[in-house]
Amino acid sequence: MHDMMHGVLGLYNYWIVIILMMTGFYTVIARPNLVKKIIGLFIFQTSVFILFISMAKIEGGTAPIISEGARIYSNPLPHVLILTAIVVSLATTALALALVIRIREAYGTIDEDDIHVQDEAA
Amino acid sequence: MNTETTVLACIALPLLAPALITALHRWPNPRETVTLLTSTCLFLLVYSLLDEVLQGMRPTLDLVEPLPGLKISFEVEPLGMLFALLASFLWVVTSVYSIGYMRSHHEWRQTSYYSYFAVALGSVMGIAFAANLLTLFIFYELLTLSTYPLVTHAGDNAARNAGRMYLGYLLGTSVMMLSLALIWTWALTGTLDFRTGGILEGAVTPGMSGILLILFIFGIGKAAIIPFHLWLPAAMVAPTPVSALLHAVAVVKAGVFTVLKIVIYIFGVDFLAEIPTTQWLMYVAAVTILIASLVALRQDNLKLRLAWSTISQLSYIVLCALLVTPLGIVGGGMHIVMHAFAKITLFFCAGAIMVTRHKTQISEMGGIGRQMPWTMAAFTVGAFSMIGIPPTAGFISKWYILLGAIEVQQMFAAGVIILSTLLNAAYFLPVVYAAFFRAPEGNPEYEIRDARGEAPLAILLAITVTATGTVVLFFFPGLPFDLASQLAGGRE
Amino acid sequence: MLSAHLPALQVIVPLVSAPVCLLLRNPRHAWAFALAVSWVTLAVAINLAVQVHASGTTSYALGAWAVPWGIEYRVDMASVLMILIITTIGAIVMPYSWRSIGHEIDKKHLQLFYTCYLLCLTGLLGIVVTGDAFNLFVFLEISSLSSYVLISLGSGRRALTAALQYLVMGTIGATFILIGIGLLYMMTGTLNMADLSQRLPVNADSRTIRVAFAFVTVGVSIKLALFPLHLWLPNAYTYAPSVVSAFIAATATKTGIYILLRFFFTVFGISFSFEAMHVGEILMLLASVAILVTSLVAVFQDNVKRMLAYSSIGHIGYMILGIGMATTAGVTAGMVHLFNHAIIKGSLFLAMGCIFLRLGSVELSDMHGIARQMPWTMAAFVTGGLSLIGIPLTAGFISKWYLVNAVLSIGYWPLAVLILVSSLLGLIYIWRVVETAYFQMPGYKIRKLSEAPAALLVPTWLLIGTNLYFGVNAGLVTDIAGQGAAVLIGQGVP
Amino acid sequence: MGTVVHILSWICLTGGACFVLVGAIGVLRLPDFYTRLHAVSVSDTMGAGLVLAGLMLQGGLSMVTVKLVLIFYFMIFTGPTATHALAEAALQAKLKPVVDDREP
Amino acid sequence: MEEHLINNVLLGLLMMTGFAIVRMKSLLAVTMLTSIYSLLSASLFVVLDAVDVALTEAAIGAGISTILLLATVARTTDEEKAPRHKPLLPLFVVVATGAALIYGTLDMPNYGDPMAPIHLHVAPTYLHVTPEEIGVPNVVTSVLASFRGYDTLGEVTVIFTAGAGVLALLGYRTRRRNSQDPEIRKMVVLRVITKLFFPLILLFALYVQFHGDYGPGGGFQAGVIFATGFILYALAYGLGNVQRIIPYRTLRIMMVAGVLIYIGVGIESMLLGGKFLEYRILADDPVTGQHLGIMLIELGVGITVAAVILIIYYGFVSRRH
Repeated sequence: MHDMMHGVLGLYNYWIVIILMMTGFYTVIARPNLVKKIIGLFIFQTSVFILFISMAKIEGGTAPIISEGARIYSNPLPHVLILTAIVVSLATTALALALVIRIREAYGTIDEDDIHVQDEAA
Repeated sequence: MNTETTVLACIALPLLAPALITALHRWPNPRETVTLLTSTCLFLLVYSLLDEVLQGMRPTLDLVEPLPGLKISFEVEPLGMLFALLASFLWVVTSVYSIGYMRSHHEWRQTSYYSYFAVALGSVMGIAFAANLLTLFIFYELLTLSTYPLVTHAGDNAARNAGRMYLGYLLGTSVMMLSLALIWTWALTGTLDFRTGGILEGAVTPGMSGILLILFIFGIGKAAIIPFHLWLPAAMVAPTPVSALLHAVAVVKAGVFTVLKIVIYIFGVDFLAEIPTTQWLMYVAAVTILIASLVALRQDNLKLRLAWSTISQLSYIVLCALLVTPLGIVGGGMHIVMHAFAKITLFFCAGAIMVTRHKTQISEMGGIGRQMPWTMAAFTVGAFSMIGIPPTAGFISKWYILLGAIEVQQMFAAGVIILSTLLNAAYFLPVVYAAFFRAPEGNPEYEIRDARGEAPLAILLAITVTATGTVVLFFFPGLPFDLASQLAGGRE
Repeated sequence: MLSAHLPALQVIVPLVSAPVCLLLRNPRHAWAFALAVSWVTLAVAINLAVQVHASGTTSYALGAWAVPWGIEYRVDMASVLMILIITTIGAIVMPYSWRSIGHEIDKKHLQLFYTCYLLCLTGLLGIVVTGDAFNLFVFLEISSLSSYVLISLGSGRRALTAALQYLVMGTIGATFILIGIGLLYMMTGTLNMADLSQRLPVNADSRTIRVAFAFVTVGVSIKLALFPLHLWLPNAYTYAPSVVSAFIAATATKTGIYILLRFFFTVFGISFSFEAMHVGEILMLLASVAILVTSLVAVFQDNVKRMLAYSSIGHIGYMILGIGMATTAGVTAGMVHLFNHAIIKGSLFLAMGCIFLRLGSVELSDMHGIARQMPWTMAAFVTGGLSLIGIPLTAGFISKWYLVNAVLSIGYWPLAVLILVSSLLGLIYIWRVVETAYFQMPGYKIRKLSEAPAALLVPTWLLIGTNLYFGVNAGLVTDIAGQGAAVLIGQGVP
Repeated sequence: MGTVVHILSWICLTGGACFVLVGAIGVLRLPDFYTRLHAVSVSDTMGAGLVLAGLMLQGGLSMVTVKLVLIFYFMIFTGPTATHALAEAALQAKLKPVVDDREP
Repeated sequence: MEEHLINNVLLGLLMMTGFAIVRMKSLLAVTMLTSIYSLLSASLFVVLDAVDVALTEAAIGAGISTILLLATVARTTDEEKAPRHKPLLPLFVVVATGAALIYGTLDMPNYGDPMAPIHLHVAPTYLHVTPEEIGVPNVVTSVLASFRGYDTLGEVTVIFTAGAGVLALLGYRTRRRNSQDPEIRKMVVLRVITKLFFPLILLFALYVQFHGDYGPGGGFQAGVIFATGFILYALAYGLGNVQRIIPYRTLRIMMVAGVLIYIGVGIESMLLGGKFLEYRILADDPVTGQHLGIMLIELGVGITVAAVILIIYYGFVSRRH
């Protein structure tokens, strides 16, 4: 019982992060609007970053910048990985949005269902 | 030149001829000359290998080895020799016939016709000389593909549908069953070579080998065993020379030839005798014989009747193979030759009638014998040989088959053969009768106007040669007999 | 001096030339430059292959930081096979691209096209040689992003939607992989694959590791279009420029399969992947369904490129089938088919490119009797098609042969039947093209066509030639694949 | 001394917090766009300003304070500019303010 | 303790924002919420000691991404149509995935547990080795630029790819100077303030660039901030004027130059007989070498990122409505 409570206390914010991830994921796969899809991707990825960063945290640690006085530092490696991942996500978003603009110009809509209809008609 | 190059030449020559033929597509006469030359040279080449084989030598040639143990290689053994001789000789005859036929019929796309014909013959050579299953398989498929254009030569929808059926049956069976059996054999034995006495013995349990046997026999769609026989009548949309050479000799005989090869060199006669399935397959063959003959009875189109009779005659050979006795093998080997000569004669005649009289239905052929006596005489010879009436070649092979059946106490098989002989008579004699003794119907003065109308010379020449061959082989069956018996005795 | 740096050079050469290519003013120079680079890459690859073959797995510590603190390049026989595939296809496709791409996309994008092509090459090679899980993710993204762009350059608006669809699914897949890697890191504290394989067995039975495994598998499966996650592939291959279809079909999905191999065998280890997680059974099931269904779908396609795309999904199924067996024979078969299918599909798409250049369409209904006008192109297509079906004397036969034998060796003979059925279906859909191209009367539009230029035919036939060569003399490929499989399964030299 | 500063800073912080709260309530309750802009400006000038002041008191004379001062200036400039730009935009978008035209 | 409090509050806010994003139909509002979402996560990162990440997320997530989203929405449409069919399958997929993940957390080390494997295996070495071997207080920078410098190269390549891609997709059009709509011209205050802040922002960018070794910051953040300065200027004075300051060709060269600087450092170290990106042999003293290398590659990163972001911005806004 106790260690279950302890487990819950130790893990609940991972669970919240998972819920956040799933919100984004849902937006991606459920919404026909392309911009909304891409926003969903963005949320999904950002939440994954939160997962990484929260695993790097050490209770009572400080930012991993060496300075006298501080003894415990949080883990720098996930920070590095996520720095990279953030840039990757920016690149993806930019590319995706550019595609959306072109699609809008070509189809006159950014709604997946409409586009599908037009493609079937063609 | 040494034997290796000869073997290579036998296969390469017809495969390369099309290049020359296509190059000459503007000038018909040189083009046909090329065909004639190629076929003649081919025959001579094959013939030059003969006596070595008769002396018991086995010329071999290894081409490539894609995977260790998996070779493309050739070996000339008696059965293959027999088949190669037959095919190459009849190609010469057919070329002569084709020239007459195609020109008087004003067929189109003659260039591609002759090219594909040559390719088909090349693959037949490959089948005949194949030293292992893989090689045989490759050329077997090549034969199917190269004959497709010939079958669909007419180019209309009917032809194309027939072509689809043709491919569907032949490729379907071979890919689904033959190749499976082939790979399975490899997985079991680690080799695909044709070895005297077979390779499966000891490697497989009789039960599994039964399944293998079924896969092999039915996988060879070209042998046209029920229920994989329908492609043969369908293929009759082809021009008559095609039907004559390919669907009386090359393609179908390639099928039964493969059956014989597999029975002798993959299973081995002794091992086959232990397999229970053999008996059942024999029944299937018997059923095929009878049903095909019955269907043939009811065909009014002459070519179709011939096609159905071919189906039944093929099953003779399968039956022989499954009799698992030397005499049976001899009979089968000889029947390949005998039936080939007779059947090609019959097709030639059918073609001749079509060209000169534009008649395809038997019911229209009353009295045609008086207008084309020579042709119909040849037809009669062929028909007799089919039935097995001396003095024609058919008698000899049937004789051996019966001997074989009786030797192994297969009274059932013997009975089937007798019965089918009667049926043969029943569907061939009426044609002969009608041709000679029934009065021609239709416009009398039309008949009178060209009463003397025989087929073109080239056609008559070809018909004569084959018909004579049918008779000659009755008196001098020595060559096929030697080869076949050497094959049967090959195990000592 | 250079030989010490080969693993790094393999990636750096295209990486450094991509930006340079963007600076070139004249498109023709950009093309020539990209051409030269892809040939240099091929040369490097061959040297690297020789080196690895001679002295076993080679490792290169980037920045000279010791493993596991730095990033390591690690090249074994499995990677060598992939490197050879990617660079060969690249080197053959480049000469082809000038005429084809010049015809399909407008002039002012050419430099960008070649830049993106080089970036794609970089990404794929980076994935293959790296020994670091996160570095793999980064280069996966490089290759993916550049291939989205390449696809979107295709003619017609559907290229855009195809690219976006691919982008969305691809990004989801990449994010899944990222999650998986994150969980792995969380449980082990390392990102280096070798180090991971050392530390995973300690807590292999933890639920986190299992989930990590699942996420990596699903993510990669999206990237390699494993049925039923293949939805992005048909459109992407159909509407991309011909060269891109050829290049991506031949390399990208293959690289995905390589990633799968790496994670299953190197990182998680065969015992965990196939005994604890039973991934083998699942994969073989999915693969069988994929093989059957997609071959059936392909039969009913009228757009030849789309038909080839579906058949690609089926053939990916073949490879997965081989991998799923987790026997040396199976994995060897999978990798042999990896190589052969790359060559076959490459040549087929190139042939379609030739037709698209002249005809402006690859619809069957437009191709009646086209073989009269473009004999060489169609001959190439037919040869490739035969190889796709697995007719003996072609490369396709070799891989099917290995696959069926591997299947029979573990006694799953129904799978052997399945493979033959799908070969038959393959025969049918190839035949549909053959019949249309050869045995139909050409229309007026067709009669005006002329044969494709040599600039397109030569590369196409180069691939066909390779295909036939490895059909009659498969020793080289089967050796490399066999050694690669041995290394992966852990019987080979480390 | 320390305690005094401490108390002062906390007063500033709580004061700032209150202003922000008021601003937030205003944004929710006020009838139309322009009036809401007022509320926003309250929270980001006074609110943020006081909070920053409080933090400076906490930081004492150090690098932190310098940075905070910079931030303070930054906010003083940006806040009004943003609000002003918004109002301009609203005007150009022909957004009518809600006027109470009942007789008193 | 109060750390936990802030943490939970932020997580709660994040959840609210997330749900709002799913529910709302107006894309403009959703865009704003997205920006808020990423700002919230940035502050969460600060609480979680990831200051560099926070800075990056704030600059990229809340800044650039939002601008791009706005540009897109402005060029496409604001309202979102309702999906045609019930999203049952997506719902199922999402629930399944989430369940799987939660199942996976059950064996995770607890949040903030110092005994977790990741705090014991590789990372401690970074913390110990950095001071003497690299001499950079900011361990994130040292890992990013030196230990895993190759990842960072890949990252630069990714952003470069994005730049090339957007160029290929949207192309670019040069606008005449002073060619923005007269409404903005009326906003004198805005324009003056912009003029005032423009240099400050660039200055700050340089600070972030070169102070990255000691505090939070580095090439990416600097590049982004640098670009934002110009974007602000473009907003107030029109694209044409900015394109006069930094024309497209210059950007193209910058974008290439940055990557080449980075790779150049690597190749240089190769030529000096070391491995690729082995900084320590760039100078006689390894630590100085490391310093030099890190500074150079951060510079390359900054240049490329700034250039690419501006190129992307040009591409987006120079597109007709």
